[in-house]
Amino acid sequence: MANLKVNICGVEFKNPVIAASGTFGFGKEFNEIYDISILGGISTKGLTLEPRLGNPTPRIAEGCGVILNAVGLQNPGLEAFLEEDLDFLRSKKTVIIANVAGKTLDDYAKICAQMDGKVDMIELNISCPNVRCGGMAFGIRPDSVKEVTTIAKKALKKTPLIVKLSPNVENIVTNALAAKEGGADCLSLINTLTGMVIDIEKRKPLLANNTGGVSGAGIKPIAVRMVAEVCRAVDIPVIGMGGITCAEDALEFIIAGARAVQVGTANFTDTMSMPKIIHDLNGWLDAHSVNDINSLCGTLTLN
Amino acid sequence: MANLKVNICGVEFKNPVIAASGTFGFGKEFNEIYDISILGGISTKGLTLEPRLGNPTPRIAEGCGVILNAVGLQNPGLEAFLEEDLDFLRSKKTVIIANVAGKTLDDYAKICAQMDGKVDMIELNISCPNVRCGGMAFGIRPDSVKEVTTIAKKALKKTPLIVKLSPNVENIVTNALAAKEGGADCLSLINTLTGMVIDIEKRKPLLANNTGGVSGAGIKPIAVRMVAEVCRAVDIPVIGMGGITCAEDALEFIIAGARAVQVGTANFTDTMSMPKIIHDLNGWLDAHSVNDINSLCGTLTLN
Amino acid sequence: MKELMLKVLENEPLAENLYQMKLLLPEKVEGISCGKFLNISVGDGGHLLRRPIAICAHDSSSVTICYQLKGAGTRNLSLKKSGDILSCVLPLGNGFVIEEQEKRIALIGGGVGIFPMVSVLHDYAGKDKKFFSYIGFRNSAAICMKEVFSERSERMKLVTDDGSFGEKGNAVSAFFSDIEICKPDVIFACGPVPMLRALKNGMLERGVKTPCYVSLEERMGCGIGACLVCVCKRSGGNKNARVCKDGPVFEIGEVEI
Amino acid sequence: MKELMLKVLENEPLAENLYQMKLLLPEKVEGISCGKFLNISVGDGGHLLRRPIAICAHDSSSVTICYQLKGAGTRNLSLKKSGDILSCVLPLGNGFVIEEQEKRIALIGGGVGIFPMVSVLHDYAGKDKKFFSYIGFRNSAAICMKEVFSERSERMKLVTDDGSFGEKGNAVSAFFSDIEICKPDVIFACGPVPMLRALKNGMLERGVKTPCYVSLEERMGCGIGACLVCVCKRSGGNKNARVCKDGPVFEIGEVEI
Ligand SMILES: Cc1cc2nc3c(=O)[nH]c(=O)nc-3n(C[C@H](O)[C@H](O)[C@H](O)COP(=O)(O)OP(=O)(O)OC[C@H]3O[C@@H](n4cnc5c(N)ncnc54)[C@H](O)[C@@H]3O)c2cc1C
Ligand SMILES: Cc1cc2nc3c(=O)[nH]c(=O)nc-3n(C[C@H](O)[C@H](O)[C@H](O)COP(=O)(O)OP(=O)(O)OC[C@H]3O[C@@H](n4cnc5c(N)ncnc54)[C@H](O)[C@@H]3O)c2cc1C
Ligand SMILES: Cc1cc2nc3c(=O)[nH]c(=O)nc-3n(C[C@H](O)[C@H](O)[C@H](O)COP(=O)(O)O)c2cc1C
Ligand SMILES: Cc1cc2nc3c(=O)[nH]c(=O)nc-3n(C[C@H](O)[C@H](O)[C@H](O)COP(=O)(O)O)c2cc1C
Ligand code: FES
Ligand code: FES
Repeated sequence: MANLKVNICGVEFKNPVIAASGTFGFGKEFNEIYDISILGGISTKGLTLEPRLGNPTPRIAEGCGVILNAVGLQNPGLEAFLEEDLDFLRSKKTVIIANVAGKTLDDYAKICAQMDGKVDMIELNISCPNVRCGGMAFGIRPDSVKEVTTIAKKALKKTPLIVKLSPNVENIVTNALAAKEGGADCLSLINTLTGMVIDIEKRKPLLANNTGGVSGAGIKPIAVRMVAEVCRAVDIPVIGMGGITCAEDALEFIIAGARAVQVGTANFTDTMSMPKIIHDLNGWLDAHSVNDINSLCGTLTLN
Repeated sequence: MANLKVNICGVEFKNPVIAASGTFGFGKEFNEIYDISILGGISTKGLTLEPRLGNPTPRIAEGCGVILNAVGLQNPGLEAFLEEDLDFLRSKKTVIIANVAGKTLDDYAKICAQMDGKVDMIELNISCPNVRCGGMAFGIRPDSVKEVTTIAKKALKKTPLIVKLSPNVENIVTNALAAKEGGADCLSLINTLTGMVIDIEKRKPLLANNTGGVSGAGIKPIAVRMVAEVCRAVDIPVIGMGGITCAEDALEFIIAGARAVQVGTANFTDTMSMPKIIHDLNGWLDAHSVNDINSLCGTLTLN
Repeated sequence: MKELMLKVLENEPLAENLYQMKLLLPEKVEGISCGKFLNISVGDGGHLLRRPIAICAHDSSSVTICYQLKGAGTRNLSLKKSGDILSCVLPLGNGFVIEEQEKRIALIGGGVGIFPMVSVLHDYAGKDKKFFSYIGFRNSAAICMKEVFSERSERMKLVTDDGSFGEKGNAVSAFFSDIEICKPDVIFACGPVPMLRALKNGMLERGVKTPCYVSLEERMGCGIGACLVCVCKRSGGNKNARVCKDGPVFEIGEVEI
Repeated sequence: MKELMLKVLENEPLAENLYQMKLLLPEKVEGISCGKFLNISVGDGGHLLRRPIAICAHDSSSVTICYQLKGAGTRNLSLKKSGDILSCVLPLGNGFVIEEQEKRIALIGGGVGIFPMVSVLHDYAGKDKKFFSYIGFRNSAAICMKEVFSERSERMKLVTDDGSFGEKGNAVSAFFSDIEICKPDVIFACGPVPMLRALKNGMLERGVKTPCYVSLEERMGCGIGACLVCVCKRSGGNKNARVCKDGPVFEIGEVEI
């Protein structure tokens, strides 16, 4: 039994395996399949101040080794989350990360202020269209990454701030540095890549939203590359994700420098994937006589 | 038998299926498997002024639904190509696109000047590190995209110029417009995304080059999205590629607005994939009573 | 609900482009009943999403499904041989329930929508219920399960879109033209959206107030209610329902169709 | 070379982590011979690259390969049952050729490198050649094909890395300690790079001038010579050779190892 515990910004995780935002709801449904208290943590579905209905359906499509989603931030809103879902999550004694989003800087400030101290960490989803920037996401240009991070950080007195980076950029390191300058305590990456699937019979995009976010096993090499780049450039902790399916995938991210990982799409392919990853991480560490998973973090050397 | 002929910048293609640069050499080897004269065209392995040995091995790795390559422009050089390979290609009566690359603007000018009039089209690979820009590829920033295009175009009196766009950018439309302003007659996209696979036993990147270019079926939704975006923004012809495996995939790109497509990685998975795609395109058009493939081009309507 | 490895016992063509697959349950699984579904991994590394398929029949040790060849996933399923193993999540969804006082049940099924209806017939066999079945197929080549319906129903009407077998028409029109004979206490329906819409509109027009439950389809992510991918709109429009968890069976007035 | 759909005739465990698969050729295929390889699709939508595997034996209607379980691709292959169909490109590469005047042939094989040596034994059976085989395995559990070597060789030395069977040692040291008895006209070798390097250095040190051919491995893209993925350096360093097309068999002095 190797040590799987990791500590990020003073928050202790049982193990480095965290459910990725949007694929795990608020944990209730997966808890009908296995006891979710075994997880390192859970990042909630993206929360906004007000309830949202999200996009029209179809909201999901498939490629080879990837999926596309355009759920569009359907969520019950901050208040309903605090009243109806938080207690259940708390009872599970796993790290609770509230994934939050907004349309305006003010939205981000407000939701952070209201969340402060109520969850273990806040994860800023900055891939949403920024109304002020003509619909371009907050997470694309370094200046707006820094701005939204600064605003969020100011609103948080107690809860550490994770900024989740978008991969649809020229240079993710620039944005990582911008988030750090804005006061991010931690970074998580990658969010989804933008893609489209066309229904050739209808000559229309298959997703009602036209485009969707590409995730799943196929994006892993892109995600690993970005995590490795960011980990070499910043000294704040990084949570890695993108296409993780098995313990070996998780180890690629950890070796690249991630303190912990999130698992998203794999929860669909295999509802038991996170328990298996935790189990197999343990097995791998034992088989390789590694006592502590933290000792692998950032051990990547380049050729 | 529907019409599969397409005309791009005055060059007539038997059909819109072109072998993608770097996956098909100069055609000789695939011609041992099938008669390559059935192809719409062939984009050669990237050519440089001088011969190049490329990167150390391993040069290839695999992900789910994708591959990564880091061949690094191994090629016999312009002269050897003209002397040893061009005649064979010419004898095949398929459109010959010379994919060319360089380290400096001057390289691009020279190779274009020497190629002018000798092949049917020139495809500018601008994903190579630009020595003047501190190693960042020519194809990343709009200003350098425009600059290298202008230089190449100036050197070409007879042969139409295709500029091949990199997907590792914030906004591919900006670069498409920059290439057009620089004088591109046609655009092709997408080149590979940058990725990394880590060998967790060795704690090193698996590719000797550390990073590699991600291609194959898994990137198709990203490629289709970018092609659709570019086709809506520019009025010069576009050649689409990225993950095409079957006729239906090719049709997604054509409906999105591409006049023709290139097929790369699928040649590895299935050496017969291009003949099959051509055959099945025909079958699909007939089954759908479409007389001319050109009538499908750009018929995408958004939801 | 559970994720289990099920062994293929049989996988045979049933009609044109249609297969029937019987799967062995390796252990007792609670809660399997009519109208619920399985979420099946097609067992190909390139397909990350499971395929939702209705339960057509079940006993204590097996589940039977019937599926139409549509795309790559169902084609993959059709290649499975007996002995092959498929990862399935089951049972999912709420299913059809007949209340004690409901004695006369109208079953309306179109295309692959007939299979959940078959599961109702199986589950309530010998339970003092009278079934009136209205089933529609594209054409004669698509017809299947005819015997199950005719044997277990008080009355059955089989129609085809092109009239190549039985009357020309669809299951809904067959039902409405028979409604005075059928006089249902409850209506169950499954089929393409236009069919369900015709049912809803027809009931409104005719002022039919009989409780009516329909089974919906949506593309799914998780299949268990966590990802909010598979929603439909609750009537009124201010709330969504999840087809995989709150459905797939909804009271026809409860959701927008 | 051709891309063909080959039917699996047999696929059985051969030793620890090692399988033997016999594939049916649907038609006559020209040019199959020892030292060449197949490029096999592992038949899983997620794996885009084929796996190169040496020809171990062949006749007019079948090809036999032996493969070690290494990663997901070979694991997938090991799950194939007889009757399954695999897409293969074959025959690929140049192969081993024994010249008329070469009568005494040393075969040096380590690990899965023994299989191309087996194919040499098969191809030149009854052809007035004398084989001297030096084969090395990790340990006793990995041993296979021992009988083929002992029956068809003038002399065989089997060694293991850990001494759990036969002498402790590697195939190259076994060869050098036997070289005065063997006195080869030509040497064929296949195995891990360190083994081939030891062979090259040992020959240089000992001044052995016997023609020596080695079979190399490289990760491949196309497998047919078009993509320049699988190169090794020609000695001198100013040119590359393609393992899939110019090789996999090279004269030992011709390439950097
Ligand atoms: C609750 C439920 C029960 C179903 N029961 C049956 C049944 O008993 N028999 C049957 O033949 N079909 C049934 N379907 C439809 C079946 O799920 C699809 O036909 C199947 O997923 C198509 O997969 P494919 O890979 O062949 O097609 P593709 O079009 O290649 O599938 C691509 C993606 O779209 C999804 N998809 C495509 N069509 C549908 C659809 N109509 N509904 C939901 N997702 C879809 C697939 O699951 C997959 O994720 C049911 C659907 C639902 C939601
Ligand atoms: C010409 C040639 C002949 C070979 N003959 C045999 C044989 O007879 N028996 C046998 O057991 N093995 C043989 N190999 C090695 C065999 O190709 C690899 O073990 C196999 O590809 C591993 O695939 P995998 O999916 O299990 O492993 P993974 O490591 O998951 O494979 C990932 C990728 O790397 C490639 N790869 C991994 N290891 C090697 C390797 N050693 N050589 C080339 N590519 C590799 C795979 O083909 C695949 O593209 C041969 C290799 C070559 C080049
Ligand atoms: C259905 C779905 C919904 C998602 N919703 C959110 C979200 O609300 N907020 C967010 O930050 N990321 C969201 N994501 C992105 C994931 O958290 C994750 O960054 C991405 O899917 C890559 O990881 P994966 O490949 O393991 O899925 C969503 C992903 C999926 C598939
Ligand atoms: C092995 C390999 C070598 C490549 N070499 C080149 C090259 O020399 N020049 C170039 O412009 N693109 C090169 N590419 C990129 C392809 O031409 C194509 O843009 C990319 O692979 C996406 O298409 P695909 O998914 O069909 O492979 C190469 C791709 C591969 C896989
Ligand atoms: S598919 Fe995830 S909520 Fe229904
Ligand atoms: S694998 Fe393509 S040249 Fe050898």
